[in-house]
Amino acid sequence: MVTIRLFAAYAELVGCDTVDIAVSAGATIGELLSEFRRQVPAAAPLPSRLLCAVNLAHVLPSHVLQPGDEVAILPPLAGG
Amino acid sequence: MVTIRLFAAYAELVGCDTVDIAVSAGATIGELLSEFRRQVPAAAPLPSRLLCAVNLAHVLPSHVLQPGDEVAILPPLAGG
Amino acid sequence: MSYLTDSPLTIEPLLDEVRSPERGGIASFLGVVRSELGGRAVLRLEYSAYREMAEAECARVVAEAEARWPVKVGLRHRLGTLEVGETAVIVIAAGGHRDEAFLACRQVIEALKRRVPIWKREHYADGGLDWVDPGALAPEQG
Amino acid sequence: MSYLTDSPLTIEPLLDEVRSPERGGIASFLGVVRSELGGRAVLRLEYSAYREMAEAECARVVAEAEARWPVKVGLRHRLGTLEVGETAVIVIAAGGHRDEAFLACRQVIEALKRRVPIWKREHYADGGLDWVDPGALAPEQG
Repeated sequence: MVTIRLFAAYAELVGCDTVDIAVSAGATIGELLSEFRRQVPAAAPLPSRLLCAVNLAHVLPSHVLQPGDEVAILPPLAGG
Repeated sequence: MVTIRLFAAYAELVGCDTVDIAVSAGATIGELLSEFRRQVPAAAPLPSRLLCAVNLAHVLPSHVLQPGDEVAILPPLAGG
Repeated sequence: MSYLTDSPLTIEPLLDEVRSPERGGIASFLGVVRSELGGRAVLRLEYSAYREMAEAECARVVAEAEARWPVKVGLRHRLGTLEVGETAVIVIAAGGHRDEAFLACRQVIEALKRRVPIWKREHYADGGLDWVDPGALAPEQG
Repeated sequence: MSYLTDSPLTIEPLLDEVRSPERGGIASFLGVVRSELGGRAVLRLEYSAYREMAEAECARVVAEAEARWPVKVGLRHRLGTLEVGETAVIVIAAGGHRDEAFLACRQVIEALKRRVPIWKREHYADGGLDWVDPGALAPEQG
């Protein structure tokens, strides 16, 4: 089970700040996102490419998850 | 007769803030500088290329002087 | 030390953090809430962040600039509600000479906008409210 | 309004002169008296100018930058005796976006150094005293 944190526009769209997703051990971020879209119907309006972070750093979809990772999906950044 | 203003290192070298130089009407800045070097022995240590201004603006040696012009010889600029 | 703050930003305290007798050139950038975006009149902005990651990413951005150029970098981003004209971000790069100060300052603000997880919602004069997506704007906007 | 001053420089008053709700990007540069030049320890600097021409040339430099980019430029140069660490010059360019702000700010400080008749004499820790000739230094100095 992985907990995904959501922020800003995406938290509003999905309607919550965190969602728990069941994935098998050794899954990649790309696989987690597929599961997320399947298990959470409210995620449908999200764009096809999603920016993700693991343990407070940007990662690619090929990133392999480890137990205890902090995962986040980030809406388009707009700082500054 | 043209009055030349001197500043900073050049005023120190020459030993004065202004020098009066006799030049014919219609002389250029280049001709004025030649006269300046001839009439003022203390100007000998000045470099061969001198930055000049007329009426508060940079000019080239080919600039033709008009009666009443304010002429200045500027040491290497070092603002900032 | 925190790169994020909920209080109004002023440049002098951050300048004092990076000044030193060896650093003769100090370049800085202030990002200020503009009164219009994409032709719509803006009243105020609400900035929010993934705070833990934003702090970590700001630290990486600063460390990268300080490793690449001989500069000391100061960086602060404000969160919360900002009125038009208020300062949202300040970047300062202090170096021995102006070349490295300008280059590092520019690099840090570009990296912040590209990498640090901060978001803003604009409140428009016409009553609308939108999350800002810089990628959806004209290239030179933002 | 004068571009030259005999008083200590601070950035906030000059920022206030150029800020406006349409100007979301503000780039600035501060030139600070460094503690060494060409390997010699500096105690203080004496700045002097051909004041009337320096004012006129600063006005031209600012006008040229404001004509080339959609920015408002603030510029102040201090004259007189400055201790190490004191600010000698401040350039600020405020524009709608950061591109023009950075470009205009850089352009103005480069033009000032190249064109405005200001001179400085450095007092060294070893008791020496020299007029500074930036052209005689290594290219990236000054």
